[in-house]
This record gives sequence, C-alpha cells and structure tokens, in this order.
Amino acid sequence: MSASARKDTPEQAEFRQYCRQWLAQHKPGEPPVRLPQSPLEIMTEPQLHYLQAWQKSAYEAGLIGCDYPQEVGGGGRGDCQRIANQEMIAARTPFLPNVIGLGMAAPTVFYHGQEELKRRLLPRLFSGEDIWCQGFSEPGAGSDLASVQTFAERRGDKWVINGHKVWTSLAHFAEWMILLLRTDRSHKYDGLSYFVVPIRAALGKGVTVRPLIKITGETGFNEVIFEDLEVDDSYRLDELGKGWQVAMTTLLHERSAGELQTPRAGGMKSGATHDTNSRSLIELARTTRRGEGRAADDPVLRDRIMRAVIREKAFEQTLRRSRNQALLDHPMRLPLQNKLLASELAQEVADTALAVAGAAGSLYLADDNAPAGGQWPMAYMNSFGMTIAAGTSEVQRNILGERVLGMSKSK
Amino acid sequence: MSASARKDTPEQAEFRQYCRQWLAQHKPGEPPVRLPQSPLEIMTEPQLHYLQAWQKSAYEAGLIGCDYPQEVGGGGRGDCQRIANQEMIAARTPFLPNVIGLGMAAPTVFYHGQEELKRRLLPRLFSGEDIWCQGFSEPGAGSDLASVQTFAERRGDKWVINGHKVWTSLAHFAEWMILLLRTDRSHKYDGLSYFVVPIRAALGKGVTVRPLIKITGETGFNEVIFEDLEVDDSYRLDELGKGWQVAMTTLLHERSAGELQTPRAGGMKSGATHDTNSRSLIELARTTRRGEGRAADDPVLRDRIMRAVIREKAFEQTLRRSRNQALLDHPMRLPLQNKLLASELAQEVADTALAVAGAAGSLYLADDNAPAGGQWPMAYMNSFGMTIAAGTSEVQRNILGERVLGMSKSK
Amino acid sequence: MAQPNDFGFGEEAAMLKDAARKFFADNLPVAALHQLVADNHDPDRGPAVAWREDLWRQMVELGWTALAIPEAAGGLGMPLVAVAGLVEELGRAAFPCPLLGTLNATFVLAACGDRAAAALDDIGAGRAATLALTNRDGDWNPAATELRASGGTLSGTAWFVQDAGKVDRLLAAAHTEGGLGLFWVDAGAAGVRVHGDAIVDLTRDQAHVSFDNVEAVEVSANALAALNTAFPAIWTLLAADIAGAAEWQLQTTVEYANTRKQFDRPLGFFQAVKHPLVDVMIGIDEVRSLLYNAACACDTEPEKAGQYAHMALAAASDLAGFASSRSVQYHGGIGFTWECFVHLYFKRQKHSQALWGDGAWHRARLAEILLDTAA
Amino acid sequence: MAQPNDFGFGEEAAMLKDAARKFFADNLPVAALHQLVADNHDPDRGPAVAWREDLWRQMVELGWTALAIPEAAGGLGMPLVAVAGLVEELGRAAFPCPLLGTLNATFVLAACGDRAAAALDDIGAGRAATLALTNRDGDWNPAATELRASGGTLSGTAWFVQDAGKVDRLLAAAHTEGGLGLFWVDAGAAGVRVHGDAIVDLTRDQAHVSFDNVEAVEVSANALAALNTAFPAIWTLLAADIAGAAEWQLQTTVEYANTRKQFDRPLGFFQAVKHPLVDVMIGIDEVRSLLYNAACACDTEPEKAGQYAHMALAAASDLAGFASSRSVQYHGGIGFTWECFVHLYFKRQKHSQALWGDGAWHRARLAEILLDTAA
Repeated sequence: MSASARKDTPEQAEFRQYCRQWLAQHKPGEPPVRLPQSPLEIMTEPQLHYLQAWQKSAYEAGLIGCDYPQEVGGGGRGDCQRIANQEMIAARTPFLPNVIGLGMAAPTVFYHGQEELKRRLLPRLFSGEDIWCQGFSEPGAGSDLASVQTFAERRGDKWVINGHKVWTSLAHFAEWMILLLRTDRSHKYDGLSYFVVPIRAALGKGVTVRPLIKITGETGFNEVIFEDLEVDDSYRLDELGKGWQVAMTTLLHERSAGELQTPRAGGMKSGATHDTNSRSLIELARTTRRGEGRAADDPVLRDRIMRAVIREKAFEQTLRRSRNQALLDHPMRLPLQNKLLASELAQEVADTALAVAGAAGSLYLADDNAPAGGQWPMAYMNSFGMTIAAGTSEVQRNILGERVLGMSKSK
Repeated sequence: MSASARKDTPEQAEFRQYCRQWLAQHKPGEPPVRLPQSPLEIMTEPQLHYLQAWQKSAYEAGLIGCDYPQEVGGGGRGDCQRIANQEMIAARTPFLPNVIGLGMAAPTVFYHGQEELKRRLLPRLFSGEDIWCQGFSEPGAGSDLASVQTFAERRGDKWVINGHKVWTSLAHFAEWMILLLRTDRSHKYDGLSYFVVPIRAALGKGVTVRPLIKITGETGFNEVIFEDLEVDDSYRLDELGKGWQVAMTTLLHERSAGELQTPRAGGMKSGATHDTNSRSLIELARTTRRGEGRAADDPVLRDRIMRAVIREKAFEQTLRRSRNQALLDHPMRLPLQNKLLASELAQEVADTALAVAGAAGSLYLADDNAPAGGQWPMAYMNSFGMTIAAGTSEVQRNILGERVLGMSKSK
Repeated sequence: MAQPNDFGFGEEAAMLKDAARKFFADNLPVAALHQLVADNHDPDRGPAVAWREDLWRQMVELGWTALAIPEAAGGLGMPLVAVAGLVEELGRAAFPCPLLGTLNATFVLAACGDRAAAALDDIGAGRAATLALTNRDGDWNPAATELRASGGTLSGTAWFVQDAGKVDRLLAAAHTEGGLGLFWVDAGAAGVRVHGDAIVDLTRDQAHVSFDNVEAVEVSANALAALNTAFPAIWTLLAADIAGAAEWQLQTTVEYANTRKQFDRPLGFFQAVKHPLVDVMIGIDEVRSLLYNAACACDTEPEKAGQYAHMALAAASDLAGFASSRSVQYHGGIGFTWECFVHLYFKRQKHSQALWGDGAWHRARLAEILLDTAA
Repeated sequence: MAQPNDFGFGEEAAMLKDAARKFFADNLPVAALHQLVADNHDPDRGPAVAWREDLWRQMVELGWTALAIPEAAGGLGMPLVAVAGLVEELGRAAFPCPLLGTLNATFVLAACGDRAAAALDDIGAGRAATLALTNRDGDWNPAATELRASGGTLSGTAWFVQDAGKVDRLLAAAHTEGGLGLFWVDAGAAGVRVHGDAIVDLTRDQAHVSFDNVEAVEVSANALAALNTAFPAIWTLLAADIAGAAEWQLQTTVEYANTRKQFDRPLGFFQAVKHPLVDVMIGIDEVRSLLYNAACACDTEPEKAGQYAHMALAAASDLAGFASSRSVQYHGGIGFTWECFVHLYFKRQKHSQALWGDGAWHRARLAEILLDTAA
C-alpha cells in the first residue's frame, strides 16, 4: 500500500481503487503528435484534440471535478480530487489541456457566479470541451494588477468593453475568458469588476486575438484586444466593484492555496525529449566531457550542482512539511513560498546546466549536437516567464514579508 | 623614478624630494607600546602620546595641511598633500591619530567657519594637539541622518544644547567635536545647524562621555550626552538652518570625494600581528591543513579565495581608473562606490578566511592556537562596523541608484 | 522502506517541543542568558564555562538526555524527529549545556553494540558526555584523530571538544593496533587534562583535551562503522540547533525592523531589508524541511539517512552565516554593540557553521554519493 | 616593469572609442540590428549568418582590423588599451562582425614570429579571420584540438568556431609530428567545409569546420607558446565586449525602470529593482577596471598579463550572467518577449559567458598562479 493511501477513509479507498482500475483500462494511448511541455504551450489542433479527448473521458469517468456538487456537473464527493490526482499522476496520463479553466476559472465561477451560470459553464469546463483563458495582465498592469485599465461601460442590460490584455495563454483556442476590468475610474480597487466573456464567439466582432512571441522564439501566448465588445450583465461575477475580491479567489487557487483542489494529471512523456530538473542536470554532468574527465568530476561544478539538488529536495520536503500542522509556525508561511521557490529553483537548475554544458550551451533546438536537444537554454529562458508571470519574484517577496512577517507594505 | 613621481611639476618634484629626505631622517622609531589597527581604536594614553608626537613633528615639517592657506596654519602649497601622503606611506610611518580632525573637521571648518575660528582651530588640529571627534549619529538617527534630535535652543548670544550622540570614536580623547544638531523642529532638513563644540573643556559641565562596547568586546567608541551645555554662537559653522549642507561637505570629504586631500600616513606595522587583506587570506590558506593537504588545495575554497582576490584587485584598479577622466562615464560613478566596495570587500575577505580556518575559526584573540592570532573573527565582526557606519550599505546603494543612475528616491 | 508522509512527527513530539520551548523561555530568557554568558566583554578574555548547572540537572530529570537511548538499552527510544524538535528549541534559546554532546555520544554508543551497554547506562544515569574525535587541524574526518590507544590506555590530544568543561564523560576515537577504536573515558580520570579554548562563541565552551596514559573502556573496535551510522543523526541535530537559532535571529530582526523608523518609515518598509529577511525565512524553512526529512530517514529509511543529513547540514551551515550576517546588519549601529543580544546568536551560529563540516564539505560528500555511483 | 597610472589610455584611444561608438550608433542602432538578426523567431530555426558586410568593409577601411598588427609588421601597433576601448563599443552595439576573431588571430600571429608575416599581411590587406582551436567537448585548452596535420595538409574537425560564416581565413591548432602547430588556412580552400551551428545567440554565427586534407601554411611549430602569449589579449577583449554589452543592458533597464510605473511609482523607486541594478553597475565597473589593468599589462607588463586577464574575464563572465538575468527580470513581461530588444544582448552575453573559459575556469587557472607557486 502506498504511503498516500495509508490514511484514506473507506469511501476514499474505494474511490482510489476505482480510479486505479479505470486508468488501467482507459489511459489513453501514445499521442499521434509530439506534445508540448505544458498545456500552456499547446500550439496545434491535433495536440489539442488528443488532449481534449482525454480530459473528456476522464471527466465522464468521474476523475475531474470530483469535489464539486453534482448540480454544477461535479462528482459530489468530498476530498476525492486529491486521490484522483495521485492516481492519474501515478498512471502517467497526459496532462489536462484546460488548465486555466480547472485551476482558476472553475473555483472562481463556483464561488462568485450566479447559479444559472455555474450550471451552464462548469460541465463543459470540466469536460474540456470549452477551453478557458485568463485576462488579467495588461501592458500597463503587470505586478500592479489593480491598475488594469480595460473598461466596461454600462449600456442598459449590457456592458461595452474596450481594452488590451496580454500574456493570455491559450486564448487562440479558448471559448471563454475570465476577465478583470474596470467599471469605475475613480476608485483603484473598488472600481474593478470581474466577468466571464465568450471570446471565441466574439472573434472578429469586438475581440481580436494576436499571438505574442516569447524570448525563446515560441509562440503560445497572446494579446487580446477588445473593441466595443458587448456582453450581458449576467456574465458578471459577484457584485459590481468587487472584482478585486473575486480576483483574489482566482489567485489563491492559482497558488494552490484554495479549498478546492485543482485536477492534476501528467507524467506521460511529453514531446520534449528531456526534462529540466536536477536529475537531468546530473545526467548532463555525467555525460558532458570536461578536460580529461567529466563535468561531474569538476569540484566547483559539483558544489554548484549539489546546491541545486539540495534546493530541489528542500522544495519537495517543504511541500511535504506544509501538510503536517505540527511542523508549521504560521498557516500561510509555506504555501505562499511555493511559486517563488518553484520558479527560482527552475532558473537555478537551468542556469547551472548551462554552466555544465559550457561552450555547448550555445547550441539550440535545431542543432544535432546540442546537449539534451537544446532544452537547457530554452528552459533557462522560459524560467523568466515563471519568475515574472503571476506576480514577479519581487512581488512574491513583498507578499511574504508583509503577510507572514508582518512588515510594512513596500508601496 | 616611481610611477607617481613621473608627472610631478618642478615644484612638486622638489617638495617630494624634501619629504623623502625629511622622512629618512625623522621617521619615528618603534613605538614603546602596541599600537591599535586604526586611529579610531586608540585606547591608551601612551598610544596617543606617541602618535601625537609624530603628527606634530610631521606638521611642523610641513607634511600636513600642505594645501591649506598659510593664514590658517597650512603650507600654502597647491596639490602637494598628495605627494606628502605618498611619501609618508612609502616610508611606512605610523598613522596619524587625529584622523577625524584631518579628514572631516578640517575641510568643514575651512569651508564653513568664520575666519577667526579657522585661524584659532586649524593649526592645533593639524598639529594633532587637539584631537577631534564627530557627533552625527544618534540612537534614533542612523542612516537617516537628517532626523537628528539633539537640540540647541537660543539664549541670547549662547546656545543651550541637549541631546545624545552615539558611535563617537575618539570622544574620550577629543578636545573638539563637530556637531550636527537641530535648531528648529518644524523643518526636517532646514531645521539643522552645525557647530564645533569644545567637549573636553565641558566634561562634567554639560557633557558626559561614556564608552560603548563593540560586538568584538573592544571599547573605543562612545556615547556623548549633552545636558544644558552652553556654547557660544561663534562656534556655529555657516548660517543657521544650513547644517545639512555643511554636513554634506563633511561626508564628501569622508568619502574622499572632496577637493581638499586628507593627510594620510601609515604602513608601519601595527600591534596587530596580522593584516586582514587577501594576501593574508592566501597566507592562511597556504598554512591551514585540510584533510591530506592544505586548505589552499581545496578547489571550492580556491574558487572562493580567488573571488575575493579578484574583488580586491578590482577595487584597487577602480581607484586607479577613477583618476583617468577618459575612462569615466559619470563623474560620481566611481567615487561614490568607494565606501561600499571597501566595506563589503573587507567583509567578504574575512568571511572567506573563517571558511578557510574551519573549526579553528572559533578561536579568539587570547587563544594560543588561533590562526593569525584570532584576528580573522575579529575582522569579520568589525567589518559590520564598516557596512553599517557612515551610511549603511543599503543607503550607499540608494545613493548610487539615485545620484548616478537617476532612479527615483526610495524613501 | 518508505517514510511516513508526516515525518512521524506526531502529538508526542509536538508536546516535547512545546515543553522544551517553555522550559527555556521560563528559565533562561535572553536577557538572563546575556547576563550569564556575556558578563566579561574583554576581547582578550580567556576560556570560560558559563552555564546553569542547576537547569541542566532539571533537564536530566525531565529525561531529555535519555531520549535517544534505545528502548532495548533502557532508554526512551524516541524517534529522531522528536529529538530534533527539542533541539530546535535549544537553538532558539541558544541554551548553554552539553545536551547536543550527550545526544551525539548516545547515537554513537547505540551503534557500537553490546560493549557500549555500560556507557549507555552512564548516560541513562544522567552523565553528560561529549565527542572527542578531532585533530588539531579540525579535520572533519575522525580517522585523522591524534589519539592512540595501547594496553587499555589512551594518549594524545583531542581538539575542538565541545562543551568539554561541562561533561562527565568523553567518547574518544583513537588509533589502535587493530584499526580505529572508540573509548569511553571519565573526564575526571587521572591523566585527563581539559585545556579550555578562548573562543568567540559565548554560549558554548570548547577545549582541547590531552590524555596521558588514561584508563579507558573500548566500546567499539570499529569506530568508523559506528560513527558512520551515528553521523546522520549528529548532523541533523546540529542543523536543528542552527534552524532554531536562525528563527530567533529572524523574529528578533523582523521585530526591530517593524519598530525602528528611518526616513519616517519602519525599516521593514524598505525592500533592501524586507527581501533579504524573507530570504532568511525561506532558508530556515528549507533547512527545517530538510532536517525533518533527514531525521525521518534516520528513523525509518536508514539507507538514505547520510544523503539527507548532508543536505540538511549543508543548507543549515550556509543559513547560519547568512542569517547571522543579516541580523547584525539590519540592527544597524545597535547590532554592532555588545549590549544588543544579537551578538550571542551571531557568535553561536558562526561557531556552528564549521562544527561538523561546513556547507562545502557536506556538498562534496553528497556529490560522492550522487555523482560517483552508477546512475 | 611598472604600468603607467593612467593605463596608457590617452587621447588617441579616447578618440578611437568615440569614433567606434558613433559608427555603430549611426549605422546599426538597436532597432535596425533587431530587424537584421531577429527576423526569424522560429525556435527550430537552423544556422544563420546575419550581418552587414558593407559595414564590415567600412570598418576594414577605417583600419580597425589592422589596429593590433605590430608596427614592425606594417600595422598600426595600437596599445591594447585602445583596442579594448573600441571593443567595449562593439559589445555595447552587439555588433555582428568578425572583428574579435580577426583581432584574436592577429595576437596569435604576432606571437608566432617571422613565419606568420604573410598571414599578418593578409589581415593587413583586409582579410577577416577567426580561431579554430576547440574540440567537440568545447575544451578551453587548445592542446585538446582534434585537428591533425601531416605532409602540409590538415584534417579533422574544429568546433565552436566563432563567426566562421563571415571570415576569409582560419587560424587552426593541429597536432603535428613535432607537437602542436598553428596553421593559416583559406576558408575557401578545397576540403574545408563550414557546418553552421544552430545557436541561441543571434548576433554571432558559430560553426564546426571540417578539414579534409586541406592545404595549410604552418605559421608556428609551437602553438602553445604563441597561444599563451596571445590569450591574455584574447581574454581581455572578450571582457571588453561583455562590459560594453552589460552597460547597454544596465542603461536600457534603468531607463525602463525610470519610466515604467507600478503601484503608482516608477519601478526604480523599489529597492528590489534599484539595488540589484546598482550591483550590475558595480560589476561593470569592476570588470572595466580589471580589463584595462589587464590590457595595460599586455602593453607594458607582460609577465603579469595572464594573471590580470584571468581576473578580468572571470569577473566579466559572471557579470554577463548577472546583468542578463536582471535585464530580463526587471523588464517584466515585456522583457520576456521577442519584440523587446533585451533578448539580443541576453543571448549574446550567455554565449560570451562560456566562450574562452567561464568564471570558474579562469579562477581555477588564477589559483594555480597565486596559490601553487612559492609565496
């Protein structure tokens, strides 16, 4: 019996058994196309369709949305998503494509949407038939989210939206967007409201989606421009002027610090031929020649690699420790570290790998001689996406200093 | 011919020759007592008297105050202090005891004092007969110098001073103090004024000097308490309310960025048996056994030691480069780095030495087996005096970011 | 063997930790500690042994020195995670006593087999002990010991012996005709001389101990085997001491930063202060996570214990330096004085930093495990 | 021999530096550079050689490629400090061209003696060149070259050849019967094949070059002697390129931080941005001070040149990484896009970081000089 299974309630144990059996029979076969490294980088229709089919079957089998009530399309179970997640990961299924929908939109709609809206939107969200994207960041509102300028003006029952959102992953496939905007210019926080918007239906009719190119050369996220887009007032979440509070629900769940667990799957080998964790870093050091020996024999590199290894282990153990109440001093002290630790760890690991690769670190994806297929320079560049997006590392440190250590706000 | 001598004017060359001859004949003999590592740590009367005698003879020979006008006791020469300094250092004379007087008080009094005051105070300052100290910091005013609370209230021709100064090196020997205080509580900067105060004469009559103990256990600096001390208005420097501007003159010269060169001597072996620079660090690594070999054979320590060595060389070369206009982008970019670089370098060197010493880094001054006589842990602790005093490293980075890079003020 | 998810840190462990915290806070708050150990500020002061022996006797009676004695040997046989919790509190209090040495000796003795039973009984009976393994160079490899044993007596000098001025027994490694042995020595035996070291740390004492044909009981003929079994626990507890002390440094500095105003704002407003303090917090949490993982491995997954303990102490040693440096720097001028309590912890941490191998040393050992064996 | 206080950087050097700065700014400002080299963003793109050959011809006519040719060999014989000033501007412009390679070849040839006279004449006549010294592993020791020469012809493959797609000549190290020789090769000769590498850096090209019985002129039979003489200058100029590029990164990021507002304040208000940018500035100044010291040593104190150049490039390599990381981070989301120019410099710097030895490698060599010789 696995360690995680040891504490299951009888109901949970039964559900775990069910998941395991279902996955043994229905885990999807090898993908017909190369998959990207994360759902946020899905680029082609074949990739999307393969992954959507998998999410739909998992949803229909009851492995997604388990903890939500049945009225909104959920499984109506308590504390079972966790178990489905563990089993999906153990079975090395593909990841779920509707990652923003499941992780951010679903809990937000659930806690703040009108009943009718929940019943209409959540089932197709859980099934993956509707892909969701997020409209928070703007050219002038990065870390300072509350300064968004996209504006909705009231006209009768409708709202007319104008503005410009950036870094919207998956917008090119999304049916729906969760959208933070301004309905009142005279109050910074209390002037914000929160909508769900059917962007795909409005393409060319007030909505333009344009790809942005990343520093790596990859496309995959977008800017979305609203020009006089009309939406119904029923698409508003919570009260007018409560957008900031609603956004906090979204961010809480994004940081995995909310009540409702996000469905997680994965483990299937993606198209990327190499992972970029410390195990791969060690592999690189073992296989890279340096002078007479291996890079793994260079004492200064060894020291640096061990720093990365230790940091990764610490991160893993901090996640573990955050589940033992007796070893916590402050309820938010560990959860609020997650994003910062994960992103800076990824950056350190990739940067160390470039030092290990030495001259060969210059070689990129298309080069036959590139170590690990050129994934390391790509991983290093992509790590800045992680230290910048969803609250820069600087903002994360503010949050920790202020909320956990009680220090005065730095703004 | 030395490199520095190469560009002397004829007058300078002659003066250099004179200094060299005088020093050859009159350089003081071995001190009768163990000398401290810096003038700020002079603790005993015998130390002080030996050093005062040396300063007086150097002054009388014309090697101190050379660039000041003759009316105030100076040598009336142009650009010659530099030359005297080079020759005194080359001759490895003892250091000059009146270091605050020469480096900070003299230029401040010279630029801001009344004519009569200069003529009266500067000659005895140059000769070292009057030791000076500095009253800037207060318990509530560290980095934020402008928040000093020591207050002078006007009573007729006199001012009555109350307040509390801390970190006043040499106060226990000083005749005079340069004193930044407040004459108006309603303006932060414009409420400051600047005085010179005869503290020794007032001991027990409004002035109390109490030693403070450093983290190392050493005494050597003091707190000074003013209780209804009366001073004459003629001891005020510059106009009422101009204290901040006068203090800037002091700080500019403290950072060696002012016009008037500070007399510098030194090079004589002090009582400290070991220096704490990178050369001594290398010596420590060569003589410390680690496993089968020397600490100097450990590749990770080697890397770390070389970092310190390179940083020291960079500091030295930055001082050199700051004298070649063609290699500067911004007039203050290098001079404003001096204090930060010097203090953090000292900290890095000492911390590296503790890593080299390993377990033996625990041993302190009185331990016969302590590497380098226990100077390294002491140097490490003292380095925090450097990164804290005279503008913490954090304040130094603010200054650089604001004055050189034009970034917005962080306060 | 897999580790339990919760590290095996349960209610009993939590109660022990709370009790320890209360004991130290009630009996030796930091002001009293300062009075006790920092009375003489003379930098040229000689060796000193400043502690409260009465409090130590209470700790012995509370059973804390017997915690790690296996049940089979008549002790409490507490899991290491529970002991680590207590030692975190010891570090947080910077408490001067020979508890770490006594626990360390216990781990080694417990790994020695039957011949060490009497020695473990000594500890069970309340005797304090410490390890004497190190040579003059401070070599972290005990095989470098300068001690030699022959004919049942011990000669030579052991260096960097921690809290030697407070203990009843010494557990020494010595070269024998057959290899490297471990010896249990009465600190008061004829021929033992404890030469106190003049050290920076005010909360511990340290000595080099010379042995001149001292009668000693050989408790193991294979010192390296016993020590290698015990070292993971030894390293883990030192990491716990460091983590606890760092938490004190963090909280004290945060409190100062939240109170002290500069430029009309509390220091903590400034990111130059706030962010590094957050990094200290993160460092502490990393070390705590790593040390409970290592302790749990000692309890349940011994084949991984060495690897995980290297990780914990490597991170802890670096944290000790970083947290100390920041605690003094952000206290500003006052932090540079003897009267401010931060120097007590600063000095303890700098001492701990190199005690059983520094960060680089533990990373080098870890690399041997992870890089030099087959993938 | 002592160095002049002013590094020997006089009026002529300052004029050259100013002229270079103006030339690059006028002819290839960063927007034009981006258009030239970043046209194709496809991460799977193959090798590319994107440059303005017309501008290169102008640089040749300005005499910049002949600057380092000794006067005795018909060149300008400019001191290295002056050349370093020009290369700082080259780095600041991230200018794509084979100037560094040509200068590097010049230093090596100048150290070869008479047999290299014709090769130096080639450079004097405007031919561009590059070094081909490195094996498949990217070994920074040229003795590891895979090339072999016999009977006057060269075979094997040279790796990590910089700007190979832009040059007329290659200067290759090859094993010979008598040791290690240096060979001057026409890049268009029969048997030479330039296989472009697909690299991250958009402002340079790189290739591995295979030689199949290629006719080559041996310019030195003792390659290591010549290379060891030349390396200090090669390392110094790379440090200059890095320092110049870092200054662009600093100024551009500071400008953004002074403009961009978050939380109603310019980014530069926040110490979390301001202080690391100050550290970038300090890093640049350290590198500049070290590199002019190294250049001046090459000019006037050759026995110290290697030591000082190790210092300069060790510091520069670390700076390249740090300045790059901060330039992207503080540009925030926009810095993560292809349209923002910072990626050009980020990628150039990451390439430079490992070009002729990274920071740790140079520190290790420096340690051999400072720690392993008699005190």
